[in-house]
Amino acid sequence: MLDKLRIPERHYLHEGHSLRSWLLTKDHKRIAIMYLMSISVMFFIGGLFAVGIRFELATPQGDFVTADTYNKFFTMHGIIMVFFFLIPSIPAVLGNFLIPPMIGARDLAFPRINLLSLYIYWIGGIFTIYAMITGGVDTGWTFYTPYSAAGSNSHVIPVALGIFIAGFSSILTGLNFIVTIHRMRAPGMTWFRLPLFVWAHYATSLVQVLGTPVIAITIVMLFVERAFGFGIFDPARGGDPVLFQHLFWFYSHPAVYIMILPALGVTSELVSTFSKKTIFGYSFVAFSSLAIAIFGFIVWAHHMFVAGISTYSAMVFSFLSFSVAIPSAVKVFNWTATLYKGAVSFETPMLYAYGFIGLFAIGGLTGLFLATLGLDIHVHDTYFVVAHFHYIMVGGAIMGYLGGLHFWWPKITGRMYNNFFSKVSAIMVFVGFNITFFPQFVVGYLGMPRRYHSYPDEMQVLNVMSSAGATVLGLGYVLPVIYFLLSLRRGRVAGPNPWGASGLEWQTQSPPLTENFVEIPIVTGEPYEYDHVPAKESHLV
Amino acid sequence: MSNVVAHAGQHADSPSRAHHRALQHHFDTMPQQKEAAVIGMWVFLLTEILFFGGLFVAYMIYRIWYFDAFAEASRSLSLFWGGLNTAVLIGSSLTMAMAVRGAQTNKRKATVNWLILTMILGCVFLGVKVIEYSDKFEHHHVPGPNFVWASEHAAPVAEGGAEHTPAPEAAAGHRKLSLTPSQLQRTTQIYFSLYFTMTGLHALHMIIGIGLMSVITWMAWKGRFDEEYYTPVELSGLYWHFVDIVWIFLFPLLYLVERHT
Amino acid sequence: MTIFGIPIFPDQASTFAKDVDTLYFFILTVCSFFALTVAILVVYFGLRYRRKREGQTGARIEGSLPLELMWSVIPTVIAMVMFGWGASVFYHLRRPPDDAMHIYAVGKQWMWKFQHLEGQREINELHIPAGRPIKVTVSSEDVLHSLYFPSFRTKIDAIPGRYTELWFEASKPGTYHIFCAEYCGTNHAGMIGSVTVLEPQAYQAWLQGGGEGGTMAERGARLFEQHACNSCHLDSGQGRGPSLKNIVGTTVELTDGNTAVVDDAYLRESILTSQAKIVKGFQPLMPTFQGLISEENLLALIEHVKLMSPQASTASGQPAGATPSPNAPKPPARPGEKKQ
Amino acid sequence: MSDHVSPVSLYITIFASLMVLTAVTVGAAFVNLGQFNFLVAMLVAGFKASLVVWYFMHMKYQSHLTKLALAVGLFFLVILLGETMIDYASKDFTPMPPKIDAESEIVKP
Repeated sequence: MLDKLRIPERHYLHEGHSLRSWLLTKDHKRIAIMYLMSISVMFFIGGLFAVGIRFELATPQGDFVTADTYNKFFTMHGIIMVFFFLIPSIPAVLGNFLIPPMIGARDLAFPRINLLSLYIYWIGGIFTIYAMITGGVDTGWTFYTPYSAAGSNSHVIPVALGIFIAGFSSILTGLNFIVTIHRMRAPGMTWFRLPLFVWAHYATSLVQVLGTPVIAITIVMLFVERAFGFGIFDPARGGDPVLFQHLFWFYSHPAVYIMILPALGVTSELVSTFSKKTIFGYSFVAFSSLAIAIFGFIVWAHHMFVAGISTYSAMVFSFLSFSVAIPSAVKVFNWTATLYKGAVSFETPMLYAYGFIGLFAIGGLTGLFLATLGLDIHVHDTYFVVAHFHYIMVGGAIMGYLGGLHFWWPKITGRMYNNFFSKVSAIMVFVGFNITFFPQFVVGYLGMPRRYHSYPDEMQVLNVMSSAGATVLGLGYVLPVIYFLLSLRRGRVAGPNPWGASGLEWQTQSPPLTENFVEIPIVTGEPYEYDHVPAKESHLV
Repeated sequence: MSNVVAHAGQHADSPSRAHHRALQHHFDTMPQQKEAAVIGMWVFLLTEILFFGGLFVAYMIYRIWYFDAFAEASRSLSLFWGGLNTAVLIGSSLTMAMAVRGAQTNKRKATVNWLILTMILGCVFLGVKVIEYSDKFEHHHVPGPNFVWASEHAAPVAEGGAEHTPAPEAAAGHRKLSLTPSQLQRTTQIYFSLYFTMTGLHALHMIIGIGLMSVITWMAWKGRFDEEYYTPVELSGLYWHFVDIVWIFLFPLLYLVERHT
Repeated sequence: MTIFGIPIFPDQASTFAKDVDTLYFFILTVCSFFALTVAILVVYFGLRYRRKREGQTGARIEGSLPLELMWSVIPTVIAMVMFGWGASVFYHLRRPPDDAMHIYAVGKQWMWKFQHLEGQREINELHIPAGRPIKVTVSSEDVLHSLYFPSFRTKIDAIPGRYTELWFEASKPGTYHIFCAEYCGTNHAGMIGSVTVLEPQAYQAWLQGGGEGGTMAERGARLFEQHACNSCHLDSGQGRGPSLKNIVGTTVELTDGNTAVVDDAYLRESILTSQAKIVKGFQPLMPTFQGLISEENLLALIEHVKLMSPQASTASGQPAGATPSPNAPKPPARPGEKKQ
Repeated sequence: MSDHVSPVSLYITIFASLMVLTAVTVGAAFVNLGQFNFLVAMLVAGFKASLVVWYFMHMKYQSHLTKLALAVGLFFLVILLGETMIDYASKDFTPMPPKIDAESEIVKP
């Protein structure tokens, strides 16, 4: 008979219930929870715009909303999803919560800066939501000049300010992680005993710290040009709009690696835990995260092959862009090899990991189409590109985020969510996603351009399929909110290690103490040792 | 990379260690805390390097494309004020270094005095910038609709057919231009846009630096630092030296584009 | 190609559409192969090594260097093949043949303005002959646009203040879409049009019909007089400006010693910024016409000057069978048209 | 135990050399070196910056990690500058700023 598991008396959620104790906390776990709530709200708002877009595209004529409103829909969908959900999602929630316990530290290196990063995120969010409510912005999330500088008469400056501020929140999170991983590991926790989740976040922090300032300066230049009439990108005064694209994409391509790298880290953890087998080729998977982060910085102009850059530089960037595909392929092959001769169980997190591997593989491979010069001329700025980055962002980053949330939810709250409905939601998300975005590859190659609210009639069937899939996907996302909230009250007590995982964070109580460990552990074993771990899966049916 | 976590199993509450009041609970020893703070500051300075780096990229490209406009506009800046500002800022770097040294050697009064001297030099720098900016406003050299650029090459702009006056042959000693007066009128605006963005951003960083230092001075006055805990002084010093380095690059780029005629 | 009436593949209406599509199918097959292998392996391993009893752990396999090298080197090789093939198709797409027919496209907020050499101007409509390489020089008057012919598999951004160009050779007569692929504001979705590919004869018939305001070269000649260019640029060369007869394609000696080839860019520069390059032996007297001449008139003037040097005009793509314009000076010999 | 305290004389010499180098860079600007003017200005500025970093910012006594961090930052700055230059160097085009205003034919939107 399983001894009755009880939620421990003292843990970080019982350290004070007043609003003050939450808003002025220095505990990285509470900050992670507040981030979780904030980005879920942002995800919901971004999702609303996505629904608006899919309704509009159900009919060839643009008759659901006016053209201007549709432009604001896809712009706000892009801005909120990219800057306010995808970039902070895994690092700020799962990274904040788990990196200290995973490396055996009591907290991040700079707790106050961590709280400051949350407040900066809120201020940036408020600016953007204010601009959205009072009129929105219609320049697309890429803000290309000269339209964003002179052509558009929407709220470009408030939204640009919101992104500028939110960028610092990302920088501070990255800075915190780098110093913590370097200087606050428990004794014995060498670099090659770090969990791959930590490696992925180290690579992400490198990109956050080195990339975000460049978009900050690009926004400053856009701001001075639009507000004071300076002429940096103004073609009438000799300025060059292509220079804006260079500076913008120098950050924005590495930004897509900020979004996907943490999900790669989560998937490495899930695959290893649920096949009860050490990850295959640990050092290769670890270094491939670093390789993706570094190569991510040298390839940005594959977004500009048709933007008038020279033929020679297009070839250079196309050649370099293929270098980024190799580490991603190495990761996918290593996960597949991990499953070989493992003891694979199909819990909900593992379903999300499976979904991730499938969709990330398709997303990554379609990246090869876009890096190939001859094809990019045809498919650039069409729905082929939209499908590609949604496969990476929604199929990869969000599946990884949900997988990680389902995996560490027992550790965060101490309770287990409903097993059946969580599996249903995983399958719904996977199926809904594919129906939504696979037709977009086809309609993209047909030539349907991006950001169109009306399209030729012959493309209607594919768009209607996509809109239908979007509803299934939307429902698939609502389900987790329900059973996660229900689990807070009626969920089974999960105990310290419900999945029999091998990480350091699973050896503390759940929910953990404020200072994570009573006694800082001395690490001796390899990162993914499952033999000695008490495989007490209390809920295995 | 040496990752020696100077830790050796100590715990915050072990009696043997004299526990410094400024040691935070999640660090084990003061050197670990200080080194983490310094690394954190340097990582932040990385972001500042890339922040100004974006502006340098724009400057480099437009300098190559419109070298004549850059050369001519750069000559319109007064070398005296620029040179004086550089000297003032290097001086303030020295006083800042002395202030950090004062904090290291636990001399409270010296630290406060040096910090105040640094702030004064900072204000002098900003004063000189105000003088230069006002001169720009007078000559309508601020980019925008009412920007006027009387090219020193163009013959005095006669009424009406300004365009049709015969192209100015090279003024004494100046080399042949590749841009016409009307193009100069437009592309010098790019120079001045970059000039105001770069120096404006630098001045903004100076103001933040001076604000930061006034807080540090107050803390030093309260005696919060000693030779074991002077990290805030060290970090504001790092920040101030960085702002000085940015000016060390800005000065030749903006003022000395082409001074030899 | 359509399935149940749904078009799932665009028409191949230009000569290199086939090359782009073969490249597409090559990468599609390679990627599908890898995606399927991973999917099958993942599902098979998952089911085959299902956890049977509680507490069962996987085999202790750390990794294997040869396997890692294999799936690093092989994808790199495949990637290089894709890059090489893609780069060669791209190089072909981005180098217009010399004898291409010239069309000018100017993107303006939410319309495409096309202009043929013969003077025809079309908005959001384009009529072109099949079987001839056509070079479209693209520019924009306000914000970024992107001229996109999906059926020809090519697009190029229209950047204000600059000329970019694309080329294609329409192979299949019919009507195909024109899109604007770079977001340009409120009615970006309305900035579409249709390109009609006609048989050469039908194109000639269309040419006769349209073409208001005479050919471009005729308008050029009128502008030549209107701006008093002929007061300095005498054919005899004794005027204050160099003679423009037969100078297109030649290299001229400049006052500051180096030389310049007289081509479109040189002519355009000499008109807009006349001080930049002065031919040896002449004073820099020519005023600049910057802002006094619109883009269309500028192009017409350049065409006129090119007509004044017939033997070089074939290189600049004289359209097949252009009707000799009545009042322009009759070029002595009509070069033999390029037979299709 | 506190970090390395540098002697005052060191700071004075560094300050003096920085002032001399400023004079050098201003002087060099008045000499017509053609293309190399810019290179000389950047070398002098780079040397001055490294003096400030090495001595004033105590980089000399910091851990390897701090030195590595600065190197990584400069490396990515070089990537940003270098790869943008690859494009602009291979583009044989200087945009001719057409005069777009009310009178000219190319009318603003």
